[in-house]
Amino acid sequence: MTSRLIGKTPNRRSVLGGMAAGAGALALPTFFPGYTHAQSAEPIRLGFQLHRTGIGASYGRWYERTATAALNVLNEAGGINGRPVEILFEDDGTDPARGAEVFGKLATQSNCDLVFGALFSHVVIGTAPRAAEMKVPYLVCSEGHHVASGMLNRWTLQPGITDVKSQVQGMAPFVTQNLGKKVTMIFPDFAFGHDHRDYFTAACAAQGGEVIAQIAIPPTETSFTRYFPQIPAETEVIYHVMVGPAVLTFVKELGEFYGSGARPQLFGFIDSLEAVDIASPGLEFLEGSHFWEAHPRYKQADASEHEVFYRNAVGVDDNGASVTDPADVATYAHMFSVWETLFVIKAGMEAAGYQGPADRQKLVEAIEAMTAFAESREHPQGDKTFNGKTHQAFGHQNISQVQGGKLIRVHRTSLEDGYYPDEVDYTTQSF
Amino acid sequence: MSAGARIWALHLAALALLAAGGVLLPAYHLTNFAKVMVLATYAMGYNIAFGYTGLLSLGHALFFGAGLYGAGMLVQHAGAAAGPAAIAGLLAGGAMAGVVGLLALRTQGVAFMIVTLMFAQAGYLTILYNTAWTRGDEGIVIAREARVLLGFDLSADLPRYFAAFALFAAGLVLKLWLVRSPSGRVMIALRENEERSRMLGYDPYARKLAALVISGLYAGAAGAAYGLLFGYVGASLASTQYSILPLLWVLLGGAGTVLGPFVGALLMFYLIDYSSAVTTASLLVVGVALVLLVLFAPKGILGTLRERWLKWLP
Amino acid sequence: MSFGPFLLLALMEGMVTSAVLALAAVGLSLVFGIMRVVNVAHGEFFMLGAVSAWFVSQWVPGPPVVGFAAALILCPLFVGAIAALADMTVLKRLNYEPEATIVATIGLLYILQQAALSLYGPDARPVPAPFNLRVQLPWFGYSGYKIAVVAASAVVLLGVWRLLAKSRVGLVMRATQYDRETARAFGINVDRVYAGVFALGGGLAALAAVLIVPIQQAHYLMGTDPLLLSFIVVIIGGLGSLRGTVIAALLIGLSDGVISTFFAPTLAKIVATLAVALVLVFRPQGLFGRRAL
Amino acid sequence: MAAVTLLEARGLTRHFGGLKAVDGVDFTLAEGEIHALIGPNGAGKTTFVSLLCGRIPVQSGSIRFDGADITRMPAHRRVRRGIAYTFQITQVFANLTVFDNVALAVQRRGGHLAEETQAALSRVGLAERAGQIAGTLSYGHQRVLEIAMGLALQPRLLILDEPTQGLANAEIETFKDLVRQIVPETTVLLIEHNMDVVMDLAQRITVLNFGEVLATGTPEAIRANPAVQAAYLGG
Repeated sequence: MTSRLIGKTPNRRSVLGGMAAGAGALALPTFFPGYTHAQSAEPIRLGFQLHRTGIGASYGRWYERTATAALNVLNEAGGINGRPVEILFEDDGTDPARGAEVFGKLATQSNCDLVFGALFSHVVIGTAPRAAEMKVPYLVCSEGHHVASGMLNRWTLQPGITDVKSQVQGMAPFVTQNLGKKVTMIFPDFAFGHDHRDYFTAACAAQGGEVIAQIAIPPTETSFTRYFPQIPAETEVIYHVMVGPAVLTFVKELGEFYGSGARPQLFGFIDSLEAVDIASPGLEFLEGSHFWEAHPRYKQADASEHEVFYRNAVGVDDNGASVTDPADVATYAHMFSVWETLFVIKAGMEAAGYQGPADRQKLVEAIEAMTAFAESREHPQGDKTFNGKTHQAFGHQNISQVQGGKLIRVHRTSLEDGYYPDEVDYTTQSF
Repeated sequence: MSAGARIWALHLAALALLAAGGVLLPAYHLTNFAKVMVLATYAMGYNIAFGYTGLLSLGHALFFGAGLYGAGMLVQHAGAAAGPAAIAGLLAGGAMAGVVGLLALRTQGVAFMIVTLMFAQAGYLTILYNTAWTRGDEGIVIAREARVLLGFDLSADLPRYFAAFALFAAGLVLKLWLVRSPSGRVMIALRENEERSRMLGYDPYARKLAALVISGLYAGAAGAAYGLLFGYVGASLASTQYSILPLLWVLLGGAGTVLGPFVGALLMFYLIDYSSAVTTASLLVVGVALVLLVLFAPKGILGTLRERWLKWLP
Repeated sequence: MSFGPFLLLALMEGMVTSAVLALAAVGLSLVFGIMRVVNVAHGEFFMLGAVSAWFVSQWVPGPPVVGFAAALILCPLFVGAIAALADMTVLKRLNYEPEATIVATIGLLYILQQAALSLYGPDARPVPAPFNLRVQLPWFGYSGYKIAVVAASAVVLLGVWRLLAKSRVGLVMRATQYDRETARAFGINVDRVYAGVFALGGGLAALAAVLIVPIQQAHYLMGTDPLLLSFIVVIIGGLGSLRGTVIAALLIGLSDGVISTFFAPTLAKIVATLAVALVLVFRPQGLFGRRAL
Repeated sequence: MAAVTLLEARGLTRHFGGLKAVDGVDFTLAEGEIHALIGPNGAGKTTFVSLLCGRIPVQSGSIRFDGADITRMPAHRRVRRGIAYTFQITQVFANLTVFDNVALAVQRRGGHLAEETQAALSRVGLAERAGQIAGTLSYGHQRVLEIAMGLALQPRLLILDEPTQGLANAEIETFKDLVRQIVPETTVLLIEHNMDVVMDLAQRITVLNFGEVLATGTPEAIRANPAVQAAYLGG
């Protein structure tokens, strides 16, 4: 579906007529030097590869809301280079083949200047070749290591979210120092899980811990209890990272298995419970356990003003649910990447003096030249460094504990915790 | 005009139109048509097994995947060039079909459906499992440098279109020749009445195996072409969905018609592509369209045309 | 954990898987056996059952057990009605032509998935179990509700068996299965029987889903896996054989439970998948089917 | 009779569960003869010829055809050796043209497709209907088409399973002429209920009853055989 989202952006006619922009917008001419020039008032069109259907639909819905909110903020503050911005959403069915087709559709049929927004790794990897063929920038929000690993290309960048290798590596010090040294990992038996297995096992060893068992759960599994006896008795920490619609079952069954008796510490990636209420029946036993969160779902006591602004703008309440429906829980730990990516696009386009598709290469170079993003309204998750060679951003990670049915942050990693040697230098590659 | 001449004229005209499309189509549709032609080649292979020989397989994704990964792995891990990789993919599809056929063809009907489904599922799980080689569900990107055939850059719009066209045209001509040949008549006879065919002295097992291997060669070639032309090799392309899709395309276009698979694949592609312009509930559009089509053209588009008007259509 | 309890747990889990499989498959087996319709949308009826159970659990006030009881009655009726409607408006008009029904039910699958996505949303949502009982064994704890699911499954299957074998309705169905034209000649309204069988198949899928949803959550894509597994169970068991379906479900569920507990699970799944294929290769009529397919 | 044996079965047996469909049958077929197989319903006639042509596997006993042991040979290879079979229940390719039906038989043995197909059709009087879809033929024409397919194989032995069932009298006469024309190049084994046809055509008759051979002999000998009379009249 191409739903054209103009948000509260003025359309061209209203601007030419010297009118104030649409409802709620500011008096535009004051803020937009050169906006009266019809040519440059042509909107910048951004394509958004949206997981509206398919397995990623839970994420997709919130990615769309976040993008919409960010767009409103962006346009109210004057758009990009004084031009209003549009986002065109197109459903990719969370499918890599359709993803590549949607990319082409957005770039050619809808004349988008660039495409962003994809989360699922297989969609990103399936689409990236198309981006390079068409020479259209592709900014992904997927936290996969595929960008920084050098697998993709010069046109594909991930400036909005830390990659999984860095995230996992950043967890190891806290886990080994605070939860225990003998770790059992439970992960899905395909690439996403294998990344966790490989990166964490290495990082854990580097911190003096040891992964004593690796329990791989087959894809398509909907019941997990039978795997729990494989958890060695001497396990101090269970590291779990499950994805897909069956994750709630996983957590509940783990609870049933251990009951209220003694159990190892639990450390999990919130991916398991994105869009799921921590207070759901059966999840009580998570009390006291720890989760990785890129961005804390529950509003923390020390939340920054930027974080509060972002939360309000997207329409998320203090518990991480929609302000209109408390049962509608956000994919809060990931969706900030859409917001931040949009503002990286703005900064990049303005730095490159972006006029139109002819400047696409300049835009990529401008983003590659970036080195850091300060914590701000544009970057509410926190400050980040950006590695132009690997096209990858590195941010702080959070570890939260379930306390009284809420996730409370107990640790924030340093940026250095997540650094690793470069695996690629995209800037040496041709366009 | 004799029946044969009329048939060849129609199909060559269709090919000529597609060739002209390479020059006339705008960039976006050029890539779409290239993809549709590759997928239609896969579906034509499926049609040889299903539409002509009566083998309702639910495991063709295995053969498509064999071509895709056969070519992709060779490029990725052995640094092979596009030409040898394409040939490897073709052969991998045929070989896989041969192995599966040797076993699965001991069964018929629903059991055959399930056996092929299970083999394909095992293949899919194997791809997911061997992350070190395949990157599992994520899949791998085939480097652009490797996507060059006879000096043509397959990642560029026009060479890609004509590479897909060449594959499709070869597949179409071969198929048209095959189904109108005596061997094709035997395949149809097997579909219609296996016991009667046996009592005319044909070995059903061997004939069906041959049809399945040919079908697998088509699937393998299409899989290899998919990887090389579009640069992505992923497990979702070997999932059950990709076994059901060619069945759907063939049924939509008309089972047992030479052009049907192309018509079906094209229709389905643009149905999905345009439904998003109408509503966010795009699956609904697709679902309703399928139901309406089958209600009003239960033999598929070309199948219904043939039944009503064009009795000579092969 | 020592071997004995480990095996016990594997067997208990296998029993639950078997119960779920048998329930999901029995409706398919009926439709498949009597109407010879390959209903690709069967999994979506299952999904609709689970999703509608969530709605019922939201609407019905009081303790979860009340909502659950209401769902047990309302959801199968609702889904059965949808199935009957689909049969009368589409499948009947296709004259149950095998190929046309495959396309039509694929279309139905898309329609139902989109309806669930639009009305219910993309999230997996839990439905509270009617009771929360954790059975503590000396070695590990286990969900009391799961044990109840096994029992309920047995009751439902027994009911279906009685319906088919002992009642007049069952006799009419079997007559129709045996020979549609002869049944018509004997004054049986075949159209009504077919609509009824299709509704019954859909209703049983929904009933299975209501029982299962407290341990699995409702999700709009949850129908795909049960569809494939159900097909396998039905074919392995032998077409139209209720006994075969149940035994095949037990066989597959228990072996899956045990194999994936003791061996590298994904590898085990691959091997088990191939094994199922080979069983059919060498016994294509299924384990309990009498006639060749 | 200058009997060169074309086919010889020894102790041929096939049981279905408790039913002894064919039970230790010895049987010889002389080259060039028209041989009828008769017997009450359920006597095992169709099962017996199915064993001969390989549609049903033999349990015990042996079959020699043209000097070679074909007991374990699959059906399609027996056809290639020259055993053709026409089905009791008409089995033409209903969705193919009449021409294609016969062409399938001609092309298998590598004959000249168009000419020989037309020739076979002319022989049974279907030449004008070559382009018609076989399923739209009348029942009688479909039976004749089935025989044409058998003929087009140019078999050494043609097995006809109740060929005149459902045919009108005039059609039966044509059929009888046809059979007379093809011997002695082709040997004919005929299962038939119509005694007029049997007595008119057959040079020898074998009577099966309860899976066993009751009698074998010339039509006159069979007519006079008291055991046969008892089986038919008393049974």
